[in-house]
Parts: sequence; structure tokens; C-alpha cells
Amino acid sequence: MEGLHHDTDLETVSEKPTSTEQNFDHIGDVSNGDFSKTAINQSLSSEEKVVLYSQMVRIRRFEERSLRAYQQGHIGGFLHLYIGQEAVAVGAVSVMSSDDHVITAYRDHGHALAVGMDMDECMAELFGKKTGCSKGKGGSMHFFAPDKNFWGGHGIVGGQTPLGLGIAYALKYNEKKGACLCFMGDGATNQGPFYESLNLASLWNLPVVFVIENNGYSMGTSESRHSAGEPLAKRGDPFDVNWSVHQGHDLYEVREAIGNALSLAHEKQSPSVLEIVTYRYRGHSVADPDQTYRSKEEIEEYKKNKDPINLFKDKLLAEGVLTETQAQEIDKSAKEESDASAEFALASPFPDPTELMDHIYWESDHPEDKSSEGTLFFETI
Amino acid sequence: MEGLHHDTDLETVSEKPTSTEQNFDHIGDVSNGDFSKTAINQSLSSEEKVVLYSQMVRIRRFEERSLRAYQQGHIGGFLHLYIGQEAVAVGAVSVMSSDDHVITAYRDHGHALAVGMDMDECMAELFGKKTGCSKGKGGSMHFFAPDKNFWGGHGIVGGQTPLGLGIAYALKYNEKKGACLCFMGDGATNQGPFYESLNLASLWNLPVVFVIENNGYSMGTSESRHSAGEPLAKRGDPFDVNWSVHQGHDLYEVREAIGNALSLAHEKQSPSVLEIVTYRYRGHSVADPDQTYRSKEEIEEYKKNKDPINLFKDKLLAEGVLTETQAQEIDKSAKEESDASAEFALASPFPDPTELMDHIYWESDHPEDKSSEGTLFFETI
Amino acid sequence: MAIITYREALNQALSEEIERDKNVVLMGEEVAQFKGSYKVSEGMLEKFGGERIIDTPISEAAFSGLAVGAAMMGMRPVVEFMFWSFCYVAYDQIFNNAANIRYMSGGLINVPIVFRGPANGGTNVGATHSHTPENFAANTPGLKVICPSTPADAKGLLKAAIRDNDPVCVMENTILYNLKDEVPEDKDFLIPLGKAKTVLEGTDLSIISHGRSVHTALQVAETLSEKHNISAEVLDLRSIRPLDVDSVINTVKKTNRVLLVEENKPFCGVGAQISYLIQDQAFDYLDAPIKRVSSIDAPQAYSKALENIQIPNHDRVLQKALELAS
Amino acid sequence: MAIITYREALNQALSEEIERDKNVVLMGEEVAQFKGSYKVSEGMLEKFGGERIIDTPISEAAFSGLAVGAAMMGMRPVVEFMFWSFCYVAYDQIFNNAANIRYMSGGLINVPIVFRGPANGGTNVGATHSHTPENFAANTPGLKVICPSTPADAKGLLKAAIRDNDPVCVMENTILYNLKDEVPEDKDFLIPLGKAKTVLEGTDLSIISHGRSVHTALQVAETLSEKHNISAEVLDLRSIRPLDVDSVINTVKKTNRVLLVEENKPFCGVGAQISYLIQDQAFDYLDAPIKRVSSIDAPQAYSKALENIQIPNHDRVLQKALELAS
Ligand SMILES: Cc1ncc(C[n+]2csc(CCOP(=O)(O)OP(=O)(O)O)c2C)c(N)n1
Ligand SMILES: Cc1ncc(C[n+]2csc(CCOP(=O)(O)OP(=O)(O)O)c2C)c(N)n1
Ligand SMILES: [Mg+2]
Ligand SMILES: [Mg+2]
Repeated sequence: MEGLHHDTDLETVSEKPTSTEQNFDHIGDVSNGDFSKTAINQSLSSEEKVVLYSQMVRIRRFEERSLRAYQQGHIGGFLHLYIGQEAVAVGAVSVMSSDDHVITAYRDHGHALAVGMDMDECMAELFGKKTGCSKGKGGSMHFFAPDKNFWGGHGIVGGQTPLGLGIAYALKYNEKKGACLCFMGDGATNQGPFYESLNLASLWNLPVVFVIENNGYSMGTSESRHSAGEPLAKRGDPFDVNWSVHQGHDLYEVREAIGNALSLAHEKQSPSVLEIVTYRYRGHSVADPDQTYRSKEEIEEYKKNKDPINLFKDKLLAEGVLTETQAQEIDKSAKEESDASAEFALASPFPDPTELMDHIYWESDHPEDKSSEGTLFFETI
Repeated sequence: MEGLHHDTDLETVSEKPTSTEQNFDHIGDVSNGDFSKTAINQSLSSEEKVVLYSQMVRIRRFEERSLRAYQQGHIGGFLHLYIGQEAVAVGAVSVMSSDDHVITAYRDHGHALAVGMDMDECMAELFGKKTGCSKGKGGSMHFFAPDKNFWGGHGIVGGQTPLGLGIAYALKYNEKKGACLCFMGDGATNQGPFYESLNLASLWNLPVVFVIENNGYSMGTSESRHSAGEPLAKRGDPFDVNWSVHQGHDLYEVREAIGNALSLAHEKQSPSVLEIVTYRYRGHSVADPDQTYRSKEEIEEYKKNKDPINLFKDKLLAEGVLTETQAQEIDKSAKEESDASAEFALASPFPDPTELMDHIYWESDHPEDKSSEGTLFFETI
Repeated sequence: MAIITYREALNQALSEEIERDKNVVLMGEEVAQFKGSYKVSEGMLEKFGGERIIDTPISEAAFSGLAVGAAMMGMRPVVEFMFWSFCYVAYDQIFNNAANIRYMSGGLINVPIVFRGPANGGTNVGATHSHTPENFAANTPGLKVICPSTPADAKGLLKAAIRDNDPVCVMENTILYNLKDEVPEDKDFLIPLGKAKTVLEGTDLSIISHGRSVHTALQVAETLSEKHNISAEVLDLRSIRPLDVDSVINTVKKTNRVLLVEENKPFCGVGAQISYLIQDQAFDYLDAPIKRVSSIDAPQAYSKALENIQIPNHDRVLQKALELAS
Repeated sequence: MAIITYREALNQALSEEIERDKNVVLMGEEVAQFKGSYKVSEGMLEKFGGERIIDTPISEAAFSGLAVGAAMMGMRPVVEFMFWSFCYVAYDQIFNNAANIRYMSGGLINVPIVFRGPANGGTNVGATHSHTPENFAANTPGLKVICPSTPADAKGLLKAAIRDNDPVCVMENTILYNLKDEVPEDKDFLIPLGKAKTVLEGTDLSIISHGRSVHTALQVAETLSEKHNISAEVLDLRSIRPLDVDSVINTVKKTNRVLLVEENKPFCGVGAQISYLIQDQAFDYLDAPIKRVSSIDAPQAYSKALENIQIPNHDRVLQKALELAS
């Protein structure tokens, strides 16, 4: 049912999942839909709450700035914006511990900034510059920061699900108390490798959490036109994988859900599928005119009633941990940081043509340790 | 639970699925597990029952003969025997109507004979002879008979599931009142395209029946070692595909289950997943020494208590529609027919070397209708 | 003749064949309601309805296989890949089922299907979205492969592909979608597969190419004649399998020098096969070794600063041409 | 040196590397309890336990991708495909994820993984089970490809592949599994990738080959010297990417005549690429066009009467060799 509210004929949205929408209690007993009082959220200091708020703001401002840069012709290829979904990445990453890892699809700017990548390297990557996180090789869809347990940024829909499984496998093999958060879209649930991965995750009991960010659309195709049966999280059920559905506009709820799934993974190494209902304000990519598959009203309703940043801001104001002036400062500095990153990117050099041949093989990047002989490349620069 | 009895540590087998093992009533109300009285089986004449019996016997004798031919070196490559599972193909095909179609995997001899292919063309195909159903091009895994609505015979595990979906799609597109029975193994449920197909079947409401012949093993891997969650049929559940589990040693039960799934497909074009629990007596293929994954006792128990031919024979004897002498004659003529097919195959010529270049493109087989120019082949005989 | 874009030419071909034959349908991601992610099928849903223009989930393996199964039953599905790169998740359905079922059934079945979509680099979409699998498909007996380079070819070849009784892989190019040129309106305008086209007559060297590289070749030929007084002949293969070997050999015999230009990665690319054929059948006519310009042998780079160099561009092709001519 | 089979040599290589490095595991269908469908991993489950020798469901896409993910994290998984043909259902994980992730991450990640299994025809398993995708893999920058033809090479090359920090595709051959020959016992016996081997010295023509075809080439060379008094040199490429171009060019310069023999289908097969390289770098040394013998250009036939002719056999190779030498 929570899928339906994504169809162009709008329906009112249930504030929290009904009991039929999970086979496992991924959320503490929250009668009134207020997750601020659950243990994991109680543990947050006022400072930490403000940091979480500013992270969401930073992500949004960064992407708005990147959109302008795209329109100015500084960014090529695809640009998939995360605007509207910020609470999912920020909330999820905020409950990770040091041995937990993240992998996601091509809509990866939010996750990248949430794990702590800085705006400069991200914006520079969008500009295709040498100073980009992937040295201009990857672009918007392919951000990486292994040092921050962030494994990309993957362009092929669903292609990252077996990779996430493998990260979890390696953690278990090395007896680390960690798990992998594998983010994916609602449309990605229609790629076969996801099911092969669900079976393996359950069969081998691997600490992986598949987080379906259900923004209601696979490009221009609404959930009800691309997927039979609801909710999508239930697709874990026949494999005995824990599953549940949550609302993604409430950062507190996201933290609660992901936190519980992570402890389940840490303690029992059990996998989970969490469906987090969210929404993207912009077109699928900047190239999408966004005129064929949803109404302006639908978008406006979300912005008005479900904006994760506004909702969290109101909560923090009510809790008295944030003031309007603080909020304005946070917004101001996020804008400044974004502008600075665009300037940094603009000022950065493009990769040198010879860099085309870097990073193809570990071996060719380490001539001193080369063990093979013969010719590796058949048309070079 | 019915999966467990396939593990090497034996357990007693429940005679019929419990109510938790289906989301849809694919079988009439049968309290005592006796399916002979259901409408679809009541409608059988004595003659028809005897024909069904002899078909199972013919399949078994044919395969036993093919095994000898393999051991004598007349058959190359793979030979996957269906022995033990005969009631599934024979029962299923017996309830098909003229617009229903069949597609299956590489363990296809039983289905081929059940749809009415004759032993000669099948045995000759195994021998790689010009007179084979696929002119020696396909072999054991690739029998075809489009004129009998039989679309193969496919070697890549799970690869036939989208094809079966497409057959159903074409039937619906052409407003035929038909369905496609798409047979697959328990191991095949771990191939991603199956799930993509389940989603499409339900989303587009296509008349396809996925029949999982659960013989408990994917090669040498028992169900509990290859699949998480039970029963396998339940994997249709999250896609809102009707599913249920049935015992495959009782031809009457198979007819009842498939019959109901077919009418559902005919009337409502709804897809189904039927799991039919069965067993193979021989190794995965003739090359399998069958020493690593199951006990001799397990095999013996099946032969003793669950042999589909013996069980049906006993039923027919009890019903008084078959006599011991008749049964012996049926067996005798099945053996003779099998021996004759082996002689036919042996006497048949091998394809001529030039036939290597036939059947690659429709166009090169029809030079008179050739529309393209240029070179199609780059190394020919 | 009307002047229309490559995109419109594809749309015309699809529309005409859908009108002509009830067995033809178009299916793929976003082809209907969204009008095609590159707007190739714009207006077709309105014109032909949801029965003929079909949106699919992101399940390339399933809908490719579904289309193969439907083709076995006599339909003539046209499957659109948003990018040909995505054939990697449907590989078995195309390279085993579509390619082999006729053979494995001893000719009892044929598979009249078209797989189409863009297969090119040059738009900064990175390594996973820039594959050019024409060499993989052409390596596979049972499949046919065409790479139209002009609006007219796009229409005539696609129409021929849809009427073909075998599986045809049609490899388009997002950068050519806006290319405008004259296109015949004749509803039976067909260009036979396997017929190359001499797009420029010349005497000093032959540039053999396909797809968008043909246009690069033509620009280079212009530079060669204007700045270097070298007369280049340009042959557009148009079809990779079947291949117009005669036209290839003829131009070699005419100019005695060959430059192969393609977007394929070099190792076992199309140019490798053409080289073998030329030296095998026109050995004594070659005044110099055959030269190639392909994509630089690296995964496709995102940064335009890199990708503009990676794909065969005017300067890289010109340089090789001059080496060859000297 | 002990005389062991190609199968045992692979088993030794795997066992030694698993003993040597805790990061090495072997996973695939039936590799553990069943001892491998071709018994390559016989005894390894007993020796190393289920943590290191891992049976998988029939989910090639998932376990290939799982292994890539684990390799990104520093493990060194060896993935067995029961047949390389099954890479068609895992294509994206190998040809995108394993091949491109290092590049797309600007070198932040490397993927030390081995994909191995048999890739050959000749055992009458038909079109879907007889693919030889070494040309597809070698076309893909980011992947390495080796095709060992002897027990010693199988051991030395596989060990080198496992220690390699890049993805390596190891293409074996079911028909060679029983081949016996001397194999060094040294636990550090490594054969570097990219080093071809002259397996027979000769003066009149060069037969360049890889995999099982090398043995066919040797038989033909014997016939040539005994019956026709022609001295053939036989070069075993051993590794397709990296490729030992120098050794290829050297043998051409020595004999001036080249015959390429491989099981690949012809169009854009490995031989096509070698032809290009030879004519490009040794044009003036060629006394005659390069000739090729590949598999007959049809889907693999089941009937042994057909398949024995389809794959390069002694007579087809001999005939071409005689044409070339005359
Ligand atoms: C295998 C594959 N098919 C198609 C595409 C093109 N494509 C990119 S994103 C997308 C929609 C994905 O929707 P969803 O999974 O819901 O993620 P979202 O974009 O909503 O974040 C499609 C079809 C692709 N990248 N990979
Ligand atoms: C994609 C793919 N992977 C692996 C194989 C090899 N293989 C053939 S049959 C088989 C086991 C299949 O088991 P199941 O689906 O239960 O069918 P059954 O053999 O029991 O009839 C395997 C692994 C294959 N043919 N295709
Ligand atoms: Mg979405
Ligand atoms: Mg089975």
C-alpha cells in the first residue's frame, strides 16, 4: 500500500508501517510514530543532532550547486540528484560503527558526503577534474572512498547487490564485527542478481542490509507499473530474510530501523531487507524533463509535508536544540562550502591525456612490482 | 519442510502439503490424500488411465535403454535421466489442451515423449544422427517439437524461464486460450532471471505456470544447501503469484494440481508457481558417480515407497482397470519399442559434414528468399 | 525526400513496420509513457497503444528472453536497450537463446527478433555505459549485426532488420540521434544487410569504418584533400555481419593503403577481423601495413578531457592517415 | 619432477596458494562436497574445510559479484565456473565490475580475483556449453586472460594468476584435464603471464596457437616433417592478455609464414588480432598471407560426427599448413 502513494493519482500516506509490513520487529515499540524517544535517538547529544541536520543541508546545497554547474556546462554525462532523500543516507550512516561499510548505486552524492567525503573532491569529480575522488575517471555515478568504508557508486542497476554481499562475506570471513549497508532503488528490485544475493545472504548468514530507497519511481515508471506485489521489502520473505518497511522522511525513524538491522547483523550476522519510503524532487537525472509520469501536485505535497530537512528542523526547534538563527547559519555555510567546492573544481586541472592509461591494472600502476611480461595495451596515447 | 526429506539424514515424508504450503487452492478438497476422485481424474476413462501408465513405462524403458547405449559409447556429452520423475511430465502433459505449450530444461526426455515425440527421433538425437529430432545438432539437452507445442530442451539452468514467459505472452497477445507450462528444477530457482520472470508474469498477468520439479538436489547439492527458506514455491509469494506444493509420485495429484493451475491461466490469465516434490534415482547425469551427496538408503526408500510407476500401477490394479498380464505386456512392448529405437538410431546415418552449416540462419537455409548480401560465414566446411 | 533526424528515421521505421505487421511490437524501459529515454519512440504510445509499445521493468534478462520466446512463436518483437551496455545483464538470453535455438533445434525454429539501442562512447557516461559490443555479437554465429551511420541507413536498415527472419542486433549512437539528412518516405524503403557504401571516392588510401566513426573519417578525408592533397576513399561498412567483404577488397585493390577506424576497443575488435580478411584476400595489393585507429585501450573514462581523446577523433585519425599515406 | 595430470597440477596450484595465503578461497558449484564436477578440487574440502572450499548455488551472477566484492576488501577469491560458458549469466559482474572498478575509482581499489574453468568444445556438450570467450575477455581492458596448454603451465600460470593483483581469467580445457606431464614441485614455481613458449623449433612456417590447439599444432608439425619434409615452428601463446607480441614477431621474422590455430569462432577471434599485429609489425617479413584455422563458424554442434570437424583438427590444420608452405 505504501507503494500506491507514488502513483500519479495521489493517496494519503500512512505515517508508519502497519504490522503486516514486516516479518521482524525492526523498530522499537513506537505507538505514536514519534521515534525521537527510542534508545538509539535518545543517545544523541544536542550537538550530534545539529550535525545530522547540517549534513542533510550540506547534501542539498551541494547538489543544488552541482545542478547549476551542470546547466553551465561544467558537468557532463549523467547527474542523478538525491534531493528529497537526504534523511536516508544521513540517518543510516549516522548509526554505523567503524567496521560497517556502505555501497550504493549511481545516485550516490548523498551517501558520499554522509560518509565524510569532502565537497571539493566530489564536485571536482563531477567536473571531470584530476582532483576528483576518482581522478575524473568515474563521474557522478562512481564516487569511491574505501578509506571511509565507501565502496561506490555503481552505474549498472542492481549490479552492486552482489558486491555488497561480498563485502559482508569478507567481513564475516575476517571475523570483523561489521556489516555492509547495500543501498538500492525500488526499480533495482527487478534485477535478478538481487534475488540470487538474497538467497546467498540467508543461506550463508551474511551481515548485509539491503536498503531499498523506495522513491516510488524507476526513472519514469511508478512502482505499480514496474513491480507486482507489495511491499517490495517482502521480496526477502521467501528466503527467510528479515524485512520491514519504514518512512524515510523522518531521520529518527531511519536511524531506528537501520540501527536495529545493523545490530541484528552484528550479533547474529543475519541479513535484512529494509524498504525505506522516500521521494526524489528532481527528475530521474538532470536530463529528465519530468513531465510524463507524475503530477506537480505530487511533488509539491512532498515538499510541503514530507521534506526530511524541514521535518527534522521542526523537531530540533521543538526540542530546543536548534534555533532559527543557527539554522540560517548552517544553511549559509553549506551554500558557501558548495560554492567554494565549485570554485575549487573549476580551478582544478583536467587530467593529463596520459592519465587515460592509469588505473587500468594494478600492475601497470606499479611497474616496480610488475610480475607479468608482454604487451598489456593495444592502443595507447 | 518437504525439502528436508531430501537431506542425507532421512526423515519421514508428509503425504500431502499442509495448508501453510500454498497461498492458493490448487487442489480440490482432498482430505485423505486420494486424488483419484477429483473431477479431473474422475473424467478419465479406463483406457486413458492405461495409456498414462504405459507412457510412464515407455519413458523409463527408453531412458534405461539410452543409458546402455551411452555405456556402449553410442551417446556423447551429457545424458540426464528423468527416471523417478515420470509422473510429473506425464501427469502434467495429460491435462494440457491444444493451445497449451511446454518448455523445460535439459532433463527433457520425459517431457518429449509425454508430448508425443516418438522414441526413434529422440534416440537418434542422442546418437547424434541425422534422423534425430534436432538432426543431431542439439543432443540430449535440446529436444524440440514445435508441432507438438514443445519448445525444448534448454541447457542453461533457468535460461528457459524467460522463454516460457514469452510463449505465454505470445499466446495472450494472439488471444489464444492457452498457457505455457515452464518446467524447471529446484536448483534453477537460484537463477536471477526466474525472479525477473515472476515479476513480469504477475505484472502483465501472463498465462504461465512455472513447475518446479523439486527432486531435492541441484546436481550434488541438496535443497537445504542451495536454497534458503522453504518451500521453494513460496518464492512466487511476494510477486502475488499463486503458489502451492504437491507430491509428484502420485500422477493423480499432479493432474489435479496442473489442471487447476491451467484453468486459472485459461480463465484469468493468472500465472502460478507449482512445486512438485519428486526424486531422481540416477546420478545427476550419467557421469555423476553419485557417491558424495546422498545415501543408498534414501534412494532405496524412494524406489520402495514412492515409485510413481509402481504406485500408479497399484492404483490401477486396485481400480480394476489394469491387470498384471496387461502390465507385463505394456512393459514388454515398451522394452521392444526402446530396443527398436536404439536399432533405428544405430542404423541411421551421421549428419553429413556440410550440415554443419545448416540451420544457423533462416536466411542461409532459404537462399531463394535471401534478402541480405555479403558474407555471413567466416570459416566454413 | 524529407530531411529528418536519425532519431525520427528510427521512429519512422518502427512506426511503419508496426503498422505493417501485427506481429511487431516495441518493448523496453521507458519506451512508452516516457517516450523513450532518448525519445526515439516519441508519439508511438499515443499512436499504437500499450499493446504494441510496452514499458518494461529493469529486467533486461527477462524481457529479452520473453521477446525471444515470443519470436519463437512467430511474433517479431523489437527490444530496445536503453544502452547496448545493458546487454551484459541479458547476455545469455541474446548470445545463447536468440543465437543458438535455431541451430540446436535443427532448423525447426527461427527467431525473428531485433535488439536495438545505442552503443557508443563520447557522452561522458563512463565505463559501464559506453560499451560497443558489435564485435561480440558478430563473433556469434546465429546473430546479425548492423551499425547505421546516417538517418537514411537507420531507417532502411532497421526496417530490413525487422523484416529479417533471424535475430538482428542494431547498434545505434546517441550522438547521431540529432543528425539530419534526407530520408526516403517510401514505406518499403529497405537497405539490405551486408551492403557497404562508398561514402567518398578516393585514390590514395581507403578509410574503412562503421557507425559514428564514418563521420570522423569523412572530416579527416576533407582535411587530407584540402591541407595535404591526399585523396581518401571512405567506405561505410553499415553492416558487420553479414559483412560486405567484396567492397572491402575492392577499395583495397583501388588504393592499396588501408586505415581502419572504429570505436571498438582494439583487442579482437572489428578492425582486427577486417585486417585478417584484407591481408588474406588482397595481400599483393597492399603497399603498406594496414593501420587502425580504435578507442584507446582503457575502460571508458568519464572526464570529457579524457574521453574526447579516447574515442577516435579527427586528430588521431588524421595522424595515422598521414603516416599511412607518406 | 613428478609426472602428474593437468587436473592434479591445477589442484596443486590451488592447494599451495590456499595454504600460502589465508585470503585465498575457492568457490563455485560442486567444488567442495562433490569434489568438483571435473574433480579438479578433489580432496580439498577434507584438507582445507568448508571455510576455504565453498559450494555455491547455481547463482553465477551473485557468487561472481560476491567474490569481486570480497576481492575489493582484500581477499583473493578463486571462482570456478563449471564451464566458462556460464559466464554469460554473470557477464556484468565480470566484464563491468571486475574489469572497471579499479579504473572508475581512479586506482583506489584493485580486484585480485581469479575466474577459472574449462572453455572448450570437443566433448559433444552442444552450443550452450562450448563457448571460448577468451577473445571477449581479452577485448576488455582491466581483465587478463591465460589459456594453459600443459600440466606445468596449468600449475605455474594459475599460481601466478592467484598472486596477481588484477582480475585474471583462466581458461582451461576439459579434454586436457587428463593430460600427464612433468610438473615442478617447487611451491614458488610461477610462470609469468604474457610469456609465450616456443614448443617446437622450425624454419619453414610458424604455427601460433593457444590452449588445446597447441597439441593439434604439434601433431601437424610432426606430420609435416615426417611426410612432407616441412619444418614447422610451434609457438604456444599461453597468455592472451598480456600478449607476448615479441615472440610472435620473432617467429614470423624467422619463418616468414604464419598459420594461426585456435578454437575460437573466427569473426573477431584471437587470430584476427594476431593477424593485425603481425602485418602491422612484420609486414615485410611475410612471404605469404597469414592463414587461420579456427572453429567452423557455426554454433557448436552436438553430434561428434560434426563437432570433430568443427573444432580445428589435424586434417584441417594440415591442409592449411600445406597450402601455406607450398
Ligand atoms: C541494468 C541497467 N538497466 C538500465 C539502466 C538505466 N537506468 C539507470 S537508473 C534507472 C532507474 C532505476 O530506478 P531505481 O532503482 O528506483 O533507482 P532511483 O533512480 O529511483 O534512485 C534505469 C532504468 C541501468 N543503469 N542499468
Ligand atoms: C547457468 C548454469 N550454471 C550451471 C550449469 C550446470 N548445471 C547443469 S544442471 C545443474 C543442476 C541443476 O539442478 P536442478 O535445477 O535442481 O535440476 P535437476 O538437474 O535436478 O533436474 C547444474 C549446476 C548450467 N547448465 N547452467
Ligand atoms: Mg526509484
Ligand atoms: Mg533438482
